Amino acid sequence: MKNLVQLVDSIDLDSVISFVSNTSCGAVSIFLGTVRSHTKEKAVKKLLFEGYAPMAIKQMELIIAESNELYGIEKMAIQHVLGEKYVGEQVVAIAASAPHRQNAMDACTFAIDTLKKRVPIWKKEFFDDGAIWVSSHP
Amino acid sequence: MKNLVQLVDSIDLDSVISFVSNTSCGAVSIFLGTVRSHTKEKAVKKLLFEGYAPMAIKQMELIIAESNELYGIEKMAIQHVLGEKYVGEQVVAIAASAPHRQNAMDACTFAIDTLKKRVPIWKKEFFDDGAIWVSSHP
Amino acid sequence: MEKSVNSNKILFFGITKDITGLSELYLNLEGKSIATFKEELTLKFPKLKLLSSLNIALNHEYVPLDLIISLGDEIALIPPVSGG
Amino acid sequence: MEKSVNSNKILFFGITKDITGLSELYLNLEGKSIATFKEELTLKFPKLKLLSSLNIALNHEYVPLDLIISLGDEIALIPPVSGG
Repeated sequence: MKNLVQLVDSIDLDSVISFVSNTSCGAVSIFLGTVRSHTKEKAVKKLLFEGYAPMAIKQMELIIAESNELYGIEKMAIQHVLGEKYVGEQVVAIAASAPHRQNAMDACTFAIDTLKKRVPIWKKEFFDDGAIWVSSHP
Repeated sequence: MKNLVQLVDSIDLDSVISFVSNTSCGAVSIFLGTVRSHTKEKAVKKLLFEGYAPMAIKQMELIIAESNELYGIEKMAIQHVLGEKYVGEQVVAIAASAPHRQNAMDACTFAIDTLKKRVPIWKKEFFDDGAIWVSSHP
Repeated sequence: MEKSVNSNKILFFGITKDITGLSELYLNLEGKSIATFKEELTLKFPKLKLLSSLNIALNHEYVPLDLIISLGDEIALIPPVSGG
Repeated sequence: MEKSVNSNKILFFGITKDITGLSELYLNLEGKSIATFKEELTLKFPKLKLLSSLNIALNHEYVPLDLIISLGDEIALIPPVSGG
């Protein structure tokens, strides 16, 4: 199985979808994460994504291998941004293709759930009155 | 809730994604259906999609209303093609946005599953040696 | 029967078009139930019985078989759908 | 200790960078377990205890706490991740 794993400045959704599209597959499932304007009713100014790049790439490759083992997908692509992102901007894109749609959709769900648990990327939220590292702040 | 429901000659995925994207939502889930090259190991030449347009639109609007009731999504868009389509071409695109990803993904799964059961659109598959109406042929 | 306000428009889709050779038909179905219409149509075109299912839509909606048809209602034959 | 082949590179990310004031550190950790390294580091920077979790990665992988560090291994502090 071929895969595409990238840390990027900006999400290129077309390239993610093109990569997984395949004439042997009738189904492509895509997940797209964007910057929300509010966190718990506080207005977000911007986000900063920091990553441990080589480990993040390795963990994303592992997620694709596991997705394939669990759901028998044809191809998967994961792109995640690093750096500053503003409200409405795309921060992560995951696409999976499979001959049957349920596999593609389950794989996509598994991949984003696992990415959020395991891939060493950290998000700092900036508000008018300060900033916090999400999930990490004591 | 606003929605977008269209029967089209060609899928315009960008417009589908733009429609549902929203700064109050962190998650967009997308399903994309394409023409497979083979059905049960028989090579497919092309597909023809026929629809009962006003009823198809009504049923797709109903699917969006039900998706919202079940999963509390923010916006949903459904585009389906009518007419002739060749191997690799896109035939259906569904996108849902929600503040939380599980809702967006569940809504997207529900929508494509229900579309395939209920929306009056029929697919004729053309092979080298003939053609059949999918699911309908006695 | 010609198209008129005194009739019901009946639409045929997918394989039902091939079986009946019709894409549109105008009949006065006033007072008949969906079930009766379906029965009469199947008598005329027995091959419709071969379909794994055949729904009848009324005014763009799936309706129960005991519903009574009114003049002006649009009827459509809905063989197994296969969109997506 | 300066960067050298006789040391281990230790990387700090996210909030652990703020807590320790460090982004990189070179120490000789040869023969120590991950658990011991974590304990000693927490003694030096007690605020690390406030994190809901703190994983230590070795050569880009999550590893068990009893693993023994070899010279040249790259160590990284992984506070709760929040990508996606």
